[in-house]
Formats: sequence, structure tokens, C-alpha cells
Amino acid sequence: MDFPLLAFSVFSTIAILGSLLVIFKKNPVSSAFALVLVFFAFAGLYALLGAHLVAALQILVYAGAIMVLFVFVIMLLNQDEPVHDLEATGVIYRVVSALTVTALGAILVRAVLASKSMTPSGALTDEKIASLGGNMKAISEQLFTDRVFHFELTSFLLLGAIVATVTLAKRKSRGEEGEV
Amino acid sequence: MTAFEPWMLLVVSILVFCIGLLGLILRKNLLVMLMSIELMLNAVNLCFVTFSKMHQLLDGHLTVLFVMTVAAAESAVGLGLVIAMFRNLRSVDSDQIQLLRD
Amino acid sequence: METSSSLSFLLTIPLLAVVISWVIPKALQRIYAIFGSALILALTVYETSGILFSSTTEAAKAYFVDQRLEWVSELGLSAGFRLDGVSAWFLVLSALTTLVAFYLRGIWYRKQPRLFVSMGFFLLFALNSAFLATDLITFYLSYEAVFIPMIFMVGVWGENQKASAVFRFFLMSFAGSILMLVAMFQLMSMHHAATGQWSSHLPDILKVVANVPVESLLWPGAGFLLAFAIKVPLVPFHGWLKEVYVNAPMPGTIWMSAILSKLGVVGVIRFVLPLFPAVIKEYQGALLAVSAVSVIYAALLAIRSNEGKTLLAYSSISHLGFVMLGLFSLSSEGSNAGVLLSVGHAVTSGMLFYLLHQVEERSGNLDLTTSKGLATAYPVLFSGLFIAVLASVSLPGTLNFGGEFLVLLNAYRASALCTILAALGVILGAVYMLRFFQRLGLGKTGTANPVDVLVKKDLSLADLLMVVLLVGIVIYGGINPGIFMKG
Amino acid sequence: MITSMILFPLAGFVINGAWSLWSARNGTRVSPRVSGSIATTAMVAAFMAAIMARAQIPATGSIEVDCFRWFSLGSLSVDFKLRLDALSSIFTLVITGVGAMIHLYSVSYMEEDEAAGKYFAYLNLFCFMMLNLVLGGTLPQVFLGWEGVGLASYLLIGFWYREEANVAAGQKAFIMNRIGDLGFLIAMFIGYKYSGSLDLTTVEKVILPAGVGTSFVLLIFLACTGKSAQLPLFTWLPDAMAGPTPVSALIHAATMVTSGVYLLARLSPVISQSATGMAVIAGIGAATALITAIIACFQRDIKKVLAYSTVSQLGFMFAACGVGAFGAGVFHVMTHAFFKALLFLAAGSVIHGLHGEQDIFKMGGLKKKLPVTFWTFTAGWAAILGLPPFSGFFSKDEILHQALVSNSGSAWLFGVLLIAAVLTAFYMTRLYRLVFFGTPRMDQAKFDHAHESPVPMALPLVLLGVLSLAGGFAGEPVHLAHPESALSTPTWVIMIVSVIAAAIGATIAFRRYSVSEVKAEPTSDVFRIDAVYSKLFGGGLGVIASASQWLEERVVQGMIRMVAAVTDLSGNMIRVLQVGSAQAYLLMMIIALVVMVFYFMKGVV
Amino acid sequence: MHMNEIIQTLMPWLILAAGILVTLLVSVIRVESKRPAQFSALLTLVLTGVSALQTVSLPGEAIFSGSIEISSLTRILLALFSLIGVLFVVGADRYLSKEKIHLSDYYHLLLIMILGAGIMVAAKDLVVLFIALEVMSLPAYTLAGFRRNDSRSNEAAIKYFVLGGAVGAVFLLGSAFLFGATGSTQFPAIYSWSRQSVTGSNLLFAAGHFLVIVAFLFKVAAAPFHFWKPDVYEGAPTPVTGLMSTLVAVASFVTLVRLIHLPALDSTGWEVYAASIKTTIRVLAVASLVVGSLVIITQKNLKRLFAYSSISQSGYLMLGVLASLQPGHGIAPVLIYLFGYVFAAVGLFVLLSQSEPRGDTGVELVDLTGLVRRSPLRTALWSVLLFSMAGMPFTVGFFTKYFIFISSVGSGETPLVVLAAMCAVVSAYAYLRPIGLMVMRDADPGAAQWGGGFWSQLVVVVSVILVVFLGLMPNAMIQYLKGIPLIH
Repeated sequence: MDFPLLAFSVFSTIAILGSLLVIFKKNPVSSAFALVLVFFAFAGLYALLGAHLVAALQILVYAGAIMVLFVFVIMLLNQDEPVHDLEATGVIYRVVSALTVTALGAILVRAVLASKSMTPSGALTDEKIASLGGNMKAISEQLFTDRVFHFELTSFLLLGAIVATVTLAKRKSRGEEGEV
Repeated sequence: MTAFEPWMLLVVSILVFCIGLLGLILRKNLLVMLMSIELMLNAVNLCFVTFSKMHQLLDGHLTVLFVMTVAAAESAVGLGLVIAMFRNLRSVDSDQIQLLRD
Repeated sequence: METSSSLSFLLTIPLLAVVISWVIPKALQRIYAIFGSALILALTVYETSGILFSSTTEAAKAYFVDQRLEWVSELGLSAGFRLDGVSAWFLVLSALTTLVAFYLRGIWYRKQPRLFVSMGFFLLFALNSAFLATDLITFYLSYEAVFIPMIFMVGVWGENQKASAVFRFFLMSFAGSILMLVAMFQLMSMHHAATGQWSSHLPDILKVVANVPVESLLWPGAGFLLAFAIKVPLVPFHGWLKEVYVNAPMPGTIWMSAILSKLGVVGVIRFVLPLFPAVIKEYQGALLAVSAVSVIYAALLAIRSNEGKTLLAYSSISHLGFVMLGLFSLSSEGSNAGVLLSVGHAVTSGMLFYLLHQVEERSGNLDLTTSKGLATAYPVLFSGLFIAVLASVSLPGTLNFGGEFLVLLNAYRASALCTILAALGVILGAVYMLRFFQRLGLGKTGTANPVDVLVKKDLSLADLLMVVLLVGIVIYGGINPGIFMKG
Repeated sequence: MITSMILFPLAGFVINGAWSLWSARNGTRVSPRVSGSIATTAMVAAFMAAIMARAQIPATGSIEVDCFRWFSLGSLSVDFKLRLDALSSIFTLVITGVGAMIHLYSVSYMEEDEAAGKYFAYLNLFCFMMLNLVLGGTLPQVFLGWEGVGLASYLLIGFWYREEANVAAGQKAFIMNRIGDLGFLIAMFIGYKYSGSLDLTTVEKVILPAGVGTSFVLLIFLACTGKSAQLPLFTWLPDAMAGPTPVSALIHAATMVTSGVYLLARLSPVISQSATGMAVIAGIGAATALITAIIACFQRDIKKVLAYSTVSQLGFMFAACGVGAFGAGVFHVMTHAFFKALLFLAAGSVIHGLHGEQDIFKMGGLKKKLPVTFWTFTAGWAAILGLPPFSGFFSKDEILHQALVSNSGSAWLFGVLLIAAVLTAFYMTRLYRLVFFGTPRMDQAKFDHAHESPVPMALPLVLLGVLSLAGGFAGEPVHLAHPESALSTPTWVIMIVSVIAAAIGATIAFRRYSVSEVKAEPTSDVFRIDAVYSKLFGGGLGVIASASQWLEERVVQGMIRMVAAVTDLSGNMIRVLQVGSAQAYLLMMIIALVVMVFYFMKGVV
Repeated sequence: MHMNEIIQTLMPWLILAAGILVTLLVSVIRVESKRPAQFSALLTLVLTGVSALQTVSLPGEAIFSGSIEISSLTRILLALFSLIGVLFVVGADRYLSKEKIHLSDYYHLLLIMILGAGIMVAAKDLVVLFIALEVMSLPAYTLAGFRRNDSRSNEAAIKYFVLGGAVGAVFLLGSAFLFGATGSTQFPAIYSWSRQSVTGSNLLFAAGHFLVIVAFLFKVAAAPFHFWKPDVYEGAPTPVTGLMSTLVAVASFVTLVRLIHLPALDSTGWEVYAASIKTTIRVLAVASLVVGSLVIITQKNLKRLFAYSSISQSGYLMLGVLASLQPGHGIAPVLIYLFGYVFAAVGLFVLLSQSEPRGDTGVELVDLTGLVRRSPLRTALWSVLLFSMAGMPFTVGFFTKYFIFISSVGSGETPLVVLAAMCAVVSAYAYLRPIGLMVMRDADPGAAQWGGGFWSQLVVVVSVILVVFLGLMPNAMIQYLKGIPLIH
């Protein structure tokens, strides 16, 4: 077994099992930690694909920022206790959900397998990227040339998210009544 | 044993996506539901990167950067909504919010 | 040769009347409505006199007017109108009916009289526009516009069950008319496919339709026919009628029975017959049969009716069955006879409902199961009613006779069986109309009446004047029915 | 002259009608004398005009007066025109002549009535319509008269409309007539289809294909059975006696009911084309004559007896037409008009004298009390029995003769008619005997109050008595109208047989009712025809109408309700999915997505 | 391209973006008053709209390496969005005060939403599209939960958010697939890929295309992806519901049409694919029409009623989409329908927000009873707008349906049009029943009071005037919108 395959096997097993843990763990905190596990596994997979920048950001943004946010909120809302919500749903509901999602998965897998024999449309092989100064440099260049509009738009997304979060989370303000 | 090929990752990503979706459908805890959404977005990210690799392009990587930002923003707003709900209902259970129905 | 301004004039005058009605004081609304509609009637007769009083159809043709105004050029929509031997009479009829309806006294002059009068004039406008339209969409719009005042009529001044009546009326009619609209779209698409231009002008469409195979015209034809079958109505599309007639205030009933039902008649003459001759020809037997069944079936229901308005409602269906029989005989004679009978039915049913209202005012209800014997107390009123009844049973010498006779005469050439079946309606008509008259007027004065039944006065002079006018038309039309046939 | 003939009654109608309406509105009364005089004057004037017009008719042919174009459509044009020839002339004379007398009679008869003005208006309207019927130059115009007299008949039967029974009788008459009218209407369509015109002159001459001809004849005859009260549509006539007696005399004996004979005679060239049709007419006529004669024997009401008698006599006329002897039929119309009008008026006089008593078993011994009535009634009685030289003798004899000897005649027909004649003699004599002879069977007070009618009533009686006596000698002009059926010399045998028949009937009746104590016989509707009809048609119509009502309420309205209910139900069923749980929504959407994406991809590959 | 030109081209968007910042700033400077933010937002929107309209006839230009394309379509849509924004800034004023949620955040979020919508319709890149979608959606989720103390508002927001999030992921997955299949996320690249691709039977492409379409089917609530809509409509504050029903719906629908037209469906080899797309749209149209019009007649809550109304509107629009798939047919029917719908819907939702509070149950049909006696003008306004919704003549609603129907008939979809027509009849009942209650019934004792205030009434009047004017004289609008091409 060569290294990529081994790495793939390990990381993807962790990812899948972790995902299952996320959704089947009774305690939200456990779920959160399982999610961190998944994020790390994904970072590994990205690295396997040579996407180093993405792998790094995966750790920084997801595991570092988003997860902290989650854990923070869990703690804020005192949700670090096991919940038995899964059992609250009916058996039929659960079976139907599982079957449906399985069917969807099958269809989607069938679709992605169609790409096995695909011809690459680009020419940025690993060597080419290396000659451009590495993954990070190549990406950054594109980010500030072709994708500069995306970038600027993202700033408004964040602005919107800030305003939205502030609106939702702030306490009572003028013009508003009622106990918060 | 065959060698590693990128399409295998596609299958993994679909699986994770579906697990996320299943979690979203099955779990009643809003926080876990938000995590499930994160799972789904992550799966898509993996998909993008894999396709990028297969196409020998970097577009996928760039896309992932933006998706991460969006995911972060979305989580923030989602958690904000959960907090607002918790203030009113003292619960983060989605079964508590079934007032609006026919 | 008249200028086309006469058409615009005929259409704008009722609209003007609508506007004016909002500045007239409430107390004067009735006077205004009566004089306004009388003036419009006079103007209509004057403007169309060239057609109305010319001795032959050929002579009348010199006065036919076509007019087309651009409207939504992007969609090929225009406002197309045509004044001819058919529409001229229906214009007069709608003005006359409006006068009759306005003439009635009732709650509508006490409760929101302004709305009533303005809606009446608006109805007149919409009707005139529909009768004149030669553009598919213009026709459709006018046809729908007629709903608005009718909904108000029933909704505001109607009886107990008004809401359900309005909805049933509206939904059934709307279902028909919207399918007609789809059929219009099909025709317009055919025109577009053939010429690359959008147009909804009837002459344009006619040119194209001539080259279209029958099979493709089947569904459009069905769409039109269905709309008109609901409007007229023909059995079995009459489900809305009774409830609406009974629950509408009397002016509404008069409008509906006398003139609204004629929209379907005009529609068939104007659109169905020229556009789909081959389709109609193919299904002529079925159409004649439906008409004949309408005659008989509605007459049987009328026989079973125990309420004055209900009975007259069914009798309306029965008479209109005759009209449709004439139209579907597919001869110009048959159509002309249909127009004649339409005029006859309009005047007669207007008169019947007018007098029925007088009866209702005096006896409090129109229940036919309790004996009334009111003729003793109100001889003049009941003489008028009797003449209306006679006209309704198409006694020779009245306006209806010529129409019914000629309809049957022409239908006989198309289908003897259907004609004989329909002619049975003549007998049944006598059965229910005589019963109607007997129950209200004859026999001993009933005990079921309110105490003050016999205290009220017989017809006032003003009412008498209206009755005399209508009787005059009925008799004159009986003597000289040819004047109504200029199609 | 012809035009003025019909305008006089019209004028009378308009004047009297307007006047009575106006006074009704103001609550005042119309003077019966004045309005009666107006009406009578109008009729006398019309009679004069009829006589003068009669003089103007050329030997063969007719006078036509075009009044105006009634209506025209396509190739059809119908004029309003009057046509007077020998046939119509007889009818006009009878209508205006007998009519004038009955108007005169009515002036006195209706003196007490509040609504006399209306009565005279209606009577004039009737005469106007009747004249239209016989003078009409086109079929629609005849139809106008045809329905018009029906209307007048309806109005006059139900004249005393406060009684439900009268109104019902009027309605029955109108509706049964309408059934017949339907035949007329469709016959017109056939005529138009084959001749292209509705002018009588054209339609008369039209040659119809065999089957069509028969249906044409039968349809026309259907019209006649309605108007002239033949089987099967005769039951309205006895009920029609609900009207004032002069009305019965004029409309339901002398004129209107004979218009069927007029129509057949008028269309005789077409009618004769169909042997089947003719046979049916003859058969129905004879059957009617017999059956109604039997029924007449069981009646107690004086007017009912006469009514059934009228139907029976009309049967004779149709039998004559059926064997091709239109002339004989028309001749009998005339003589019948004289004696039956006389009989009715005399009966009216009796009723008037007894203040409304109509039961013959409550009469008797009135010979002395009502001499003029008695003697004139005797003339009528003799005439209907066919005793020579009274008018009925000639016409009836002619009919019997033709029934035997004409091409389409037969011994059967003759036999049936002869029995009918015997029965006629029986029931008429029964009536005659019970009313005028024997001991009075009513209260003494009533008998004492019985009085002879005043002069205006007596005068028409006398005049009609004279006509009943002498009318038979006017046979010649009748046959001018139908030269093809010229009066054949009556063979002595038939004459004697018919007289003997009458004598037998009369004798039996005289004997039977001569006993001092007459036992009152119950009225009997022998064949229960009325009951059967009301079951069959009344019930049948009821059933059909109920079926329609059921259809309407269950199916038509039911469909509408069902559409509404189904719409509502399906709306609510879809609504069930709206459970309120976001995750359930997600699941449903994913299911939809799976299904759709599956089919989409399957379709694509 | 020079920066100047880019700025020139992007001017309306830049004004809007700058306006957002200014509005944020003024509300930070003057925290105690909402008026500066309100005024600033209004000014921003007016300027944006005017600027968009001014440049509307300029030719289309793709800028930022083909990330977005500014064309007459996007400009006119931005102008429309600005108009919607203005109307909901003016019209919501009283509602917000009445509900005691008058925060300047409303204006910030509204502006950001409009920016997202304005960019979404201009996006030529799936990633830009996704980000813009989120820029539009995040404020929308928040606004849906704007009555923070009301659990129904919370519920609406969370439902909207959870489902929106899932669907966003679905969209993204679809984009990934498209990227995988074509090697690009840019519209023109995908389009030209489909031209060169020999066959349309690329499963990856098909799945991806379908997934991105489904995401927007969810946004426009085409059945069976409509479940969220009634609940969210009911729970969200009324002006926000109005925004969702107009702004979000229009932006999403235009985007949906553009996504459907992503590949060149008329290329050879794509016939089967195009046929499948058409069948799918037919199914969606039927489902939306049937669900919308059957359920609408069972509704008593007016907001839910309009939710189902908008579901059936999606059905009609699907007919327009079908017609646009026919060679030679543009998206004019869809655009005209959307414009006509917006003009009526703005008025309706502002009217709806005029009821005085009666608990948190929203406006029920019973609240309208006897309105004609209480407020004749309001009844008239209601009637005109409902008439337009029902597609009655002399309102813009007639012509919008007219155009959809006639183009569908022209493209051979007559049976579908007949079905749509029947559904129009059924839903006409639902639209006319409120009028019946207002005119024919006496006021129910429990009926809500109504009170408008000048500004919101003005918005309704403007909407009614537009509806009637365009119902009588639609020519200019049709002529104008007909000339607008779809950007690929």
C-alpha cells in the first residue's frame, strides 16, 4: 500500500466516522469535538491533494474559529448535557430519512463516478504550480486579480453577518420594548 | 490494491455530505443541526478541491476560501438566531418551534 | 355614411354618466338615473337609426361602422368595434334594459344609491363595448368588465344567500371566460405563426383561420362555446343561474336575464359562427340537441318551481335554448331569428321581472304555493303581467312569436327531431307560465298574505307608463318583427 | 269591406278593454249596458260587412286583401292578408251572425256582473281572432287566429277567476289546445319545407311525398283534435262549461270548436292526398261521436250534456271530412252553429230563470214558466235529432249518407254514426223531458221565482230558432264552396233509417223519464277518460318534472358542490403536509429531490 | 479596462455599497434616533435607482474577469429592487414603530439585502452567485426574526435559516459538480463547454445543473420545494414578508431562469437534455399551480394565503420559463410577470401591515369583515390589489398572466395553460373572498382595527396607481421589458 492510499484511507475513515459521531453523539459538546476531528481529517485530505493553503486555512478557520464559536455558544446556553432528541423522532421517520439520504447518496456517487474518465481542462499540474512559486502564491495572485470582486463581495457578506449577529444578539435597545 | 486516485475523495465527500444531511434531518438539537450544515459545507469543499486537482486548476482552492468565509458568517448568524430563540423559549430543540403550521 | 365618431360617442356617454353620478346628490339619483338612461336610449336610437329603421338589411349596410383604435401594439391588441345590424339592436336593448332597471324603486335607492347608479351605467358601458367588439381581447375585457357591476349588484343589494350566489356565478363564468381567453390565445398564436404578427382583430384572425385544418380549431371552438354556454346558459352549464337570479336585487335580475345572457348570443353570432363554421357543422347535431334539451329541461324545472323568480329564471333558460337552437341551425335566417327572439326575450323578461317586483312589493313574497288572488286588487298590474305572460308563451301577435316561430322553422330544416323536442317546450311554457300567473293573480285572495296586501295601490301612473312602453314594443314587434332582423 | 269586418270587433275590444282597465284602476264600474251595446254594435256592423263582402265574391275564386308585410326572412315572406272565398264566407257569416246574437243575449245575461266590460272586450277579442282564423291568407295568420281564439277561450272560461275550478278549466283548455297547436306548428314547418311558402294558396296545392303527407295530415288533425275537442283531446270542452253560458254557446259550440273543420276543409286538397290520414280522421271522428254520445247520456249538468253533445256532433263533422265529404262537414258546422247555439242560449235562459241551477234532475215542468225558451228549445231539439224539416236533418243525413257511399266510407262507419245518432236522440230527449216536462223537482219557492228571460235574451232565441228550423235549406251555398262534393240526392232509405233512429232514441228516453217519480241518476264519467288523462299526463309530467328536479338538485347542483368539495378536500389533504417541522420539510424536499433527480438523470443518459 | 470605466459601469452598485457604509455610520453617530438611518437609506436607494435607470440603456459589459455582467437587465432589476426598498422603507415605518422594533438595523439589513440581490442577478460566476445569495439571505434570515421577542418570529427565522443553509449547501454541491464537469464556475465557460460537448448526457453535469436549479426552486418556493414558505411568511414581520415576496422572489426567479439557461440547450446532442428539463419544469409548474391554488382556498390567515399565492405564482412563472426555452422566445413574459406581481404585492403587504396588533396571530380573514363601512378607501385599495392578484382585467395582473399564457400557447403548451387557467379560477375564489367579506359582511366583533398612517397609505396608493395604470396602458412596460435579453 503506497502512502497516498494509506493516508487517504486513514483520513477518510476518520472523516466518515467523525461525521457519524457528530450526528449521533448525544452530547452537543461531544459532537463538537467529533466535528473538530472531521476538520482535521479534511485538512489531511486537502494536504494529500496538494492544497496546502486550504489545508492550513481549514485548521485555522474551521477548527480554530468556527469550532470555538460553537463551543462557546454551547457553553453559553448550557447545552453540555446529553440530549435524547434522536429517540424523539418516530421510527418511520428515521427509516425514511435514512433511506432517502442513502438514495440521494447513491445517485450522487453515481454522478461523481462519471468524472473518473475526465480530461483535465487546465494545465496547472503540481510542477507548474511549484514553478509559479507554490500553491499559496498562485492562489493569492488569482485571488487579487481574477477574484478581486469575490473578495470585495465577501467583505459585504461579513458586514452583513456582523450587523445580523449584532441585531440578533444585542440586548434591548431604544425603540424596542419587552424583557430580553 | 489500486493506487490512490482523486475520485475516491469525491465518494468520501458525498458520504460526508449525506451524513451531514442526515444529521440535519434527524437531530432536533439546533446546535448539532448547525454542525451538520458545517459538515455539508466541508464535504463540498473537499469536492471542489478534488475537482480542482482533477482539472489541474486552482479555481477550486479559491472557491474553498470563499466558502469558508461564508460558512463562518453563516454560523455566526445561525448561532445568533439560536441564542435569540433560546432567550424566548429556553430551549434549542427544534421540536419547540412548530407553532407555525397549517 | 356616418362617421366613426358615433361609435366613440355611444361608448363614452355611459362612462360620462358614471362620472356624473358621483356628483349628483343621493336624493336625486333615481331621477338622474332614469333621465340619464332615457337620454342614452334616445341617443342610441338616434345614432343607430340608420340601421334600425332602414327597410332591408342591404339598406342598413350603408350605416355599418368599423372602428379600430391602437392599444397595446406590442401584443397586437387594439380596441376594435363594429356597429352593424346585430349590435345596433343590442345597444338599444341594453339602454332600454338599463332604463327599465333604473325605473324600479327599491332598497338600492336608499342604500348607497350612488354606487348603484354608477354601477348601472358602468354595466351599460361594458355591455355596449362587448356588443360592439370585433377584437377578441376587447371582447374578452368587456365581457369580464360586466362582472364587476354584477358582483356589486348582488353583493351589496342582494338577498340572504348573496355571497354564495356571487361566488358561484363568478367562478363558473370566470372558468368559462378564461378558457375562452385561452382559445383566443390559440387563435392569436395561429395568426402569429402564419403572419409573424400579433393581432387579435377579428378580421385578421378570420383570414388566417380559413386556412387552418378543422382539427386544430376544435379546442378553440370548444373554449368559446363553453364560455357562451355558461353565460347564456345552456343545460348543463346553468348551475349558477337560479341562485343568482333569486338573490340578486330585481334590477340586477333584469339586467342579467334581459341583457347579460345576450352576451353569449352575440358572442356566438360574432365569433363562434364565423370563426369555427366547420367545427360547428360537425357537431351541429349535438349542439342542437343541447339547445333542445335546455328548452325542455328548464321548462320542466320551471314547472316544479314554487317561487316566482325561480320560475322566471328557469323560463329564461328555456327561452334562450330556443335562441341557441336558431343560431345553431347554421343559417343566416336562423341567426336572425335568434336575434329577434333575443330581443323578444329581453323585452319580455324585463317586463316580467319589472312587474314581478311590483307584485313582490305588494304581497311581500313570491311564493307560489300559497294562494294569492291579487288580480282582484290590482287589475291593471295583473293585466300588464298577463300580457307579459302571453308574450312569454309566444302567443302570435307578440314579439316573441315571430322569433320562436322563425327559429323553429329554420331549425326544422337542420334537425326535425330536435325541433320537435324543442317545440314541446311551447306546451310546457304554457303550463308553467299559466300556473305562475294563476298562483299569483287568480283564485281567492289568499290568507297567507300580509294584512296590508289589499291596502296598497295598483300600478302608479309612472309605472303604467313604463308598462305601456314595453307592451307597445311587444305588440309592435309582434306586428312588424322584421325591423329586428338586420344581421 | 273584409278589413272592416275584422276591425270592428278589434275596435270593440280596444274600447271596452281600455275602458274596463281604466275604471278598474279607478275603482269605478263599467256599465254593462253601454259596453254591451258597443260590443254588439261592433258585431252587428261586422255582420253587415260580412254580408256585403259575401256579395262581392266572384263565382269561383276569392277576394284577397293585402294588409301589410308581417315578417320576412331569407326566402320566406309572410304577409298579413285576408282572403275571402265561399268557404270562409260561410264561417264569417256564422261567426258574425251568431256572434251578434250572442252579444245581444249577453247584454242582458251579464247585466249583474261587475266585470261586464271585460267580458265584452274578451268576446270581441274572440270574434276578432276567429275572423283572423277563417280569413287568414297565410298559415301563420291562421295560427294567430288559432291561438288567439284559444286565448279568448281561456280568458272566458276562467272569467270568474276567483273560483279555482274555473281557472283550472281555462288552463286545461289552453294547454290541451297548445298540444294541438304543436301539431299545427310542425305541420307548418313541413309545409314550408316542401312548398317554400306559408301562403295558403301555395300550401293548399303542394304535393307532399307519401309519408310526409300522412304526417302532415296527422299533425294538422292533431291541431284539430285540440281545437275541436276530438279524441283524444276532448276532455277540456266539458270543463270549459265553467264559463258564462253565452260563451259556451258562441265559443264552445258554434264557432271556435268548429275551426278544426274549417282547417281541414281549407287544406282539403292536401288532406285528401293521404288515404291513411283520411281514414284516421274518419275513424277518430266516428269514435268521438259515439263515445261522447254515450258519456252525454250519463250527465246531470245541463251544460255538460250539451257540451258532450257538441263534441259528439263535431265527431260527425270530422267523420264527414274523413270520408272526403268536406262540404257535408261544413254544412253541419253551419246548422250545428244554429241549433247548438240555440240550445245553449236556451239552457242559459233556463239557468238564468232558475238563478243558476244547472242540474237537470232539479228541474222539470218549466214548459209553462218559460214558454219562449221552451218553444225555441224544441226547435233546437228537433234540429239536433234530425227531424225533418229542421236544419240538422239535412246536414246529418248528408253525413250518414256520405259515410256509407263515398269512396272511403264503409258500413262500419255508417253503423257507428247511426248508433251515435240514436244515442243523440236519447240524451237530448232525456234533457228535454227532464227540464220542461213532468213535475218540478226543485223547491216550490224556486219554481215560483222562475221567470222568462227579458227581450234581449229572448230575441236571439227566437232568431236562432228560426234558423234551426230553416237553416237546412241553405245547403246549396255551402256546397258551392266545395263543388267536388256536390249535394247528392239523399236516398230515401237513409233518410228513413236516420229518422227512425232518432225516433227510437227519443221514444226510449221519453218513456224512461215519463214516470212521475224520476229517480236522480248519478253523474258518471263512463270511460273515466279524464281520470286516466290526469294520471297519465298530469302524473307523467309530474314524474318527468320530478326526475328533472332530482337531476338538477343531485347531479347538476351536486356536481358543482362536488367540485367545490373535492377542491376543498384536496386542498386540505395537501395542507396535511404542512406539519410545522423544518426537518420534516427538509425530508420531503429531499425525497422530491431524489425522485426528480433520479428521473432527470435517467432521462438524460 | 480602466478603473474609471469600471467605476462608471458599476456606479449604481457602488452608490449602494457606499450608502450602506454611510447609513451604518450615521446610525452609529446618532444612536438615539432612527431617522438619520432611515433618511440615509432612502437617499441611498433613490440615488441607486436613479443611477441605475440613467444608465439602463448602456450595453452590457462583463467586468472583473467575467465575475459579473452589468447589463440593462441587471440595471433595471437593481432599479426595481431600489424601488421595492424605497417602498418598504417608507411603508414599514409605522409598522415598525407599532411593533416596537423600530431599529436602524432594519435599514442596514434591508440595504445589504438589496445589494446581495443586485449582485446575484448580475453574477456570472457560480461562486459570486453563491456569495451574493448569502449576502442577500443572511439579512433576510435576520429580518425574519426581527421581532426578537416573538417566538413565532424566531421560529420563522430559524426555519428559514436551517432550510436555507441546507439548500445553500446543495447549491454549492451542484456548483462543485458543474465545476467538475466543465472545469469552470463561470457562466460563459459552462455555456461554451456545452456548445463543444458532443453530448448532453454528462451525468455529473446533469446532477450539478439539477442541484443548482433545485436550490433556486427552493428560493422561489416552487412545489414541492415550497414547504418553508407559508410558515416563514406567517412568522416574519409583515414588511419583511413583503420583502421576501418581492425582492427575494424576483432576484431568485431571475437567477433561476439564468441557471436553467446555463448550458446551451439548443446545441445538437442536447435535445434529450432539453426535453428532460422541460418535463421537469412542467411537473414543477403543475405541482406549484395545483398546490398553490388548492391550498390557498383553505387559508384563513392572510399571510399564509399570500404565501400560497406566491407558490402558485411560481407555477405561472414556470410556464414563462418553459416558453423561454423555446427558440426565439425571450424571458420577457417572466420579467413582465415579475414586475406586475411586485407592484401589486408591495401594496398588499403594506396594507396587511396596517392592521392594529391583535396578539401575535397575524391578520385573519375575519379581520376584513365589514371593512367597507369602516374604511371605504382601504377596501377599494384592497380590492384593486386583490383583483390584480387574481389576474382580473384592467389591472396589471391581467397582462402579466396574459403574456405568460399567450407565449405558452405559442410554444405549444396549451394543456398546461388550460390547467393554469383553471387554477386561476380556483384561486380567484381565494382572492375574491376577502373582497366579499369586506363588502358583503358586517364587521365581526373580533375583527381587527385598521390604521394606516400617511406614509404607508401613500405606498399603497402608489402601488395601486401602478397596478391600474399598467393595467390600462401596459404598452410601454411591455415594449421596454421585451427588449431586454437574458444574460448567459
